[in-house]
Amino acid sequence: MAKDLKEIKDIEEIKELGWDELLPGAALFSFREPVEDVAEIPMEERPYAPTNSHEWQVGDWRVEKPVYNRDYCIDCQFCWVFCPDMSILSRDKKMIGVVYEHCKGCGICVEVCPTNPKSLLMFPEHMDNQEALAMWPKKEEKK
Amino acid sequence: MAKKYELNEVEVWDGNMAAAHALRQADIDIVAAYPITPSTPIVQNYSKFLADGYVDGEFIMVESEHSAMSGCVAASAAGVRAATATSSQGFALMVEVLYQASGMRLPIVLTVVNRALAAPLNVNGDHSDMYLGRDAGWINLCSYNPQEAYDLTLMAFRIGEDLNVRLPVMVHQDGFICSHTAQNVRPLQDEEAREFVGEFKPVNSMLDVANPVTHGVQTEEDWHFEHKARQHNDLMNSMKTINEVFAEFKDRTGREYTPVYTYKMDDADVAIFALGTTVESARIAADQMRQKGIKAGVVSLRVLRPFPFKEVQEVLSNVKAVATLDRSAPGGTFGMLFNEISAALLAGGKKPVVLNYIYGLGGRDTTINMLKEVYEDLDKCAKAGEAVVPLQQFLGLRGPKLSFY
Amino acid sequence: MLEIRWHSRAGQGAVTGAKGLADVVANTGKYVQAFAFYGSAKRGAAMTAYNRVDEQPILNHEKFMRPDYVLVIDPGLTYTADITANEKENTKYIITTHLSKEELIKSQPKLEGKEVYVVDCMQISLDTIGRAIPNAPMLGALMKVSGMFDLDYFKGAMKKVLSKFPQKIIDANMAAIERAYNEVH
Amino acid sequence: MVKKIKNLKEFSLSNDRFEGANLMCPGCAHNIIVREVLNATDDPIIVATATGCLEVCTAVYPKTSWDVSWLHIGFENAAVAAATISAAYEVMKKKGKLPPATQKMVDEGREPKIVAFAGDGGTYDIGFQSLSGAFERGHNFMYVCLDNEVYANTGGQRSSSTPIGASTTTSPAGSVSYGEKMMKKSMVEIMADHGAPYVAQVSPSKWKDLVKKVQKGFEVNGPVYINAQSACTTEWKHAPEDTIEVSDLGVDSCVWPLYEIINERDEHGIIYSTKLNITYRPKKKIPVEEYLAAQPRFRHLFKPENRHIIDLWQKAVDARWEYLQKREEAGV
Repeated sequence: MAKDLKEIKDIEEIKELGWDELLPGAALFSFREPVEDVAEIPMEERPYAPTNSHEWQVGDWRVEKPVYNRDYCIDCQFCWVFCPDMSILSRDKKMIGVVYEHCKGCGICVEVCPTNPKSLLMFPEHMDNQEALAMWPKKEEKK
Repeated sequence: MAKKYELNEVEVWDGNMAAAHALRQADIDIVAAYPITPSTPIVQNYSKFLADGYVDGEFIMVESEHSAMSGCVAASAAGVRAATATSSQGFALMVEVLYQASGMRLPIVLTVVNRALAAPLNVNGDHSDMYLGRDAGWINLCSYNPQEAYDLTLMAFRIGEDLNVRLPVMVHQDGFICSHTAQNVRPLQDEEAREFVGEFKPVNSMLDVANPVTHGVQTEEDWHFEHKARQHNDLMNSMKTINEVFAEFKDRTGREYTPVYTYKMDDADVAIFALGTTVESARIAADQMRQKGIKAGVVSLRVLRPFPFKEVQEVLSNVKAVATLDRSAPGGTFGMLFNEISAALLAGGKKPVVLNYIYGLGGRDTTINMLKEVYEDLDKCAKAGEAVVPLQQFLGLRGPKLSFY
Repeated sequence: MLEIRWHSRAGQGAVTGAKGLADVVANTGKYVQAFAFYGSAKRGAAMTAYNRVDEQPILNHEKFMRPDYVLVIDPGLTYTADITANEKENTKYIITTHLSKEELIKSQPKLEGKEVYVVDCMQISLDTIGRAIPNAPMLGALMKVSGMFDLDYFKGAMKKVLSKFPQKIIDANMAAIERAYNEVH
Repeated sequence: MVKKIKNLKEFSLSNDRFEGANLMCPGCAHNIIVREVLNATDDPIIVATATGCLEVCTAVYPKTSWDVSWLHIGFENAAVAAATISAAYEVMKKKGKLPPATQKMVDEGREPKIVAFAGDGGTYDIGFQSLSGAFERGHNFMYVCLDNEVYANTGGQRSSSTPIGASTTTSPAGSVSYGEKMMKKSMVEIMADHGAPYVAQVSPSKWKDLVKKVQKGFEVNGPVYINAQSACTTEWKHAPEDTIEVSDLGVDSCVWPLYEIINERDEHGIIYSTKLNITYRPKKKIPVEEYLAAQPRFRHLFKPENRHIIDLWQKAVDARWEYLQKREEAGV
């Protein structure tokens, strides 16, 4: 009998499905249940199906990670709009943080950050965020 | 709502007109097509039905057969009924997308008017296109005359769209010999046909915005095999549904279809195994042989895929010699029927003499006399208990006799 | 089984004629077949069309035929096409020509000793339909020669077959059928 | 229904319908473009995608990165796929057989937007026939070409979008070759000449320009072509963090001019006016050399024997910029 991929809770369980348990046609679903108006629902409230990549991780691709410093942020949203991986969490026009599960560490957010000093900087993956914040550079004087 | 098309109890339709009416009655939402001889009239007739208000939906005349089948795949994934028609080179251009259709499990109906493949270019009937697509994962139904082209096209929708099947279906008919030959056809009236085919049942429709679905995924080696296994399993098991639909159709019309077609096989010593219009011509040859005291029969596949392995074994269990007639250039081996029939027989522990005849390429006329020659060969082999003629022969060929093995 | 072979030029309506005949015959409960040989040649090329009529369902799909009737609807084909191919002892020929039967046989000696009928379908179609579409008059001539159906029945049946056409065209075809029926000899 | 997007802050209220943990390269411009396109509307969206990076990285079984219905059939048929989905939608709407949730959206004036995404290989080359056919037939859909000027998905082979002098794996620079020999194909004009009501060229770095054009495209009835510059960190060989900067260099050097072509059509589809608008004018037009220098795919052009190609580039870009300005001025 084919299993309803929407019902499977554990991603690991999907990986073990036998041929007889697959849905015909290899169709995949975005959500566990009908979502009438996706554009109205923020990601954290969506009933993602386990087959939605939102439920998976690529954070381990990173060598360096962006660290966010609220102190300097002006909520310009450049990091949000140019992030290729939907990893800048922005709600109600405010920058909240980085989704490390989905961030591949490309560094675009840092490059496009216009503040001085920048509100996002790349740090080694293994470094603790608090430690990174503690060593944040000072404002650069215009030369 | 489409107008009712007034139909006589008996119409004189060629195979193309018969298929076009079946498509019309199936109330297709999207026909995406590109015309090619000899299937062109199906597409033309259908557009005329649409122009005269006899069918709803949309006819999209695309810019190639590749796009025709792509359009059908997209429409079917969108959750609507889709169908098209093609032949030969057009079929060849579609092949890439045929695999997409079956892999995505989309119940598209494709009426194939069989024609030779170039080179040399030839617009006439042979089974090269049918053979090209036989492993594409589609259900393949074969007709021998316009009535059957009509019946099987209607049934194709029921079979492919069945929730236990959800596979695309091809309906084959011989180019010109069937497609352009007008014969008596007893159609169903529109309402009866519509009732038989039924409403399209969307599965994972892309148009349902509340349930977003991803169609046409990529699989790596960790998944591809399982999906193809699932697809094969469901295609193999579709025979159950095919038989159910055949049975229901018989109840409605009295016309009986079976996965393996037989004529006078109960006591046959020798048999011709062929596809398409030749099956009917072979009946005449068989009758004439029987007048000479040779117990001749005819066998064919109504369902080429899934291959009715057991039924083939059964029907041939008592014959002494069988000739497989392949209407497609075999390209370096025996014809497909020879290979598949021999395999079925061997697996069933039977060893009648099996001969292979390549015939009718590019529309070459297949006469009753030629078929009688085949029976003569078979009779010789049956009496000798072994092959006393070459295993592969070319039938009706000019020049020195061409044979192998 | 009754078998008919048409000799025509593409565009002269042999296929339509063969199909029209099949339609009429099918309405009487008989089984029919109508087909043609098509090449890639376009309008004007010589071609052949065929009818089979039987009391039983027609299973024979060979193109090979020993015709009971040979219908030649283009006058030139009497000389350029192999109109006597695969003939039987009693094959009947209905040939479009402006010549008398004797003149015709003289001009085409291979018709010598055969059952030949002549009718000028070309002129009849020009006079009645206004175009050189000699298929309908040939059917009228065939009815007379074969006795397959009486004229009134056949005209009635053809009206049904042509029902999708304007009245003017139906009338012209009826006139053509009737004239050929009366003129063939 | 046109979504109000006054500024970036307002735009950031969008709830993405494209998901993370897809398998695209870090810093890929494709993703940025897809986000900007999808977020330009809150109406339902249905997507068809050609074979290519975007396709192989966002729907690898058993996971999908799409929160909208999505279809991939092949490399050369994204246009016909999207076009036929559009036709299927129209048929079901006419028949009154749309799924209830979809019908509800339509009743609220929020008709689904049907979008095809394809790379330049799937657009300029192998998919061109299907694209041309779908545009000629006038289906109501938007086709977005993610133009990274190379077959990036398969290891960086040249396409007919690859610009002269680029080193690719099938037009490599070598001791006797400066790389790609042909100029880039003018896809925007070709598509405009199909009579499409709206055709535009965009860059993801100019997000507002892009979003505005996509919104315009969603509003017209008929096929819309958007040619999107898509910097490729892998094949243009720039650092992932430089994607936006490289894009800006393209725009500010006028290598990648931002403009639109509007074919105004009457109710019979007869075009009565064609207008070309340049939508972004660099304050200071920077030399092409700066754009080329930022991408190692052009590194070899800076050797003395290849400098003439840089000169040629500048000439070609200037001529084109001139041409666009003339067309704009003439209103044709």
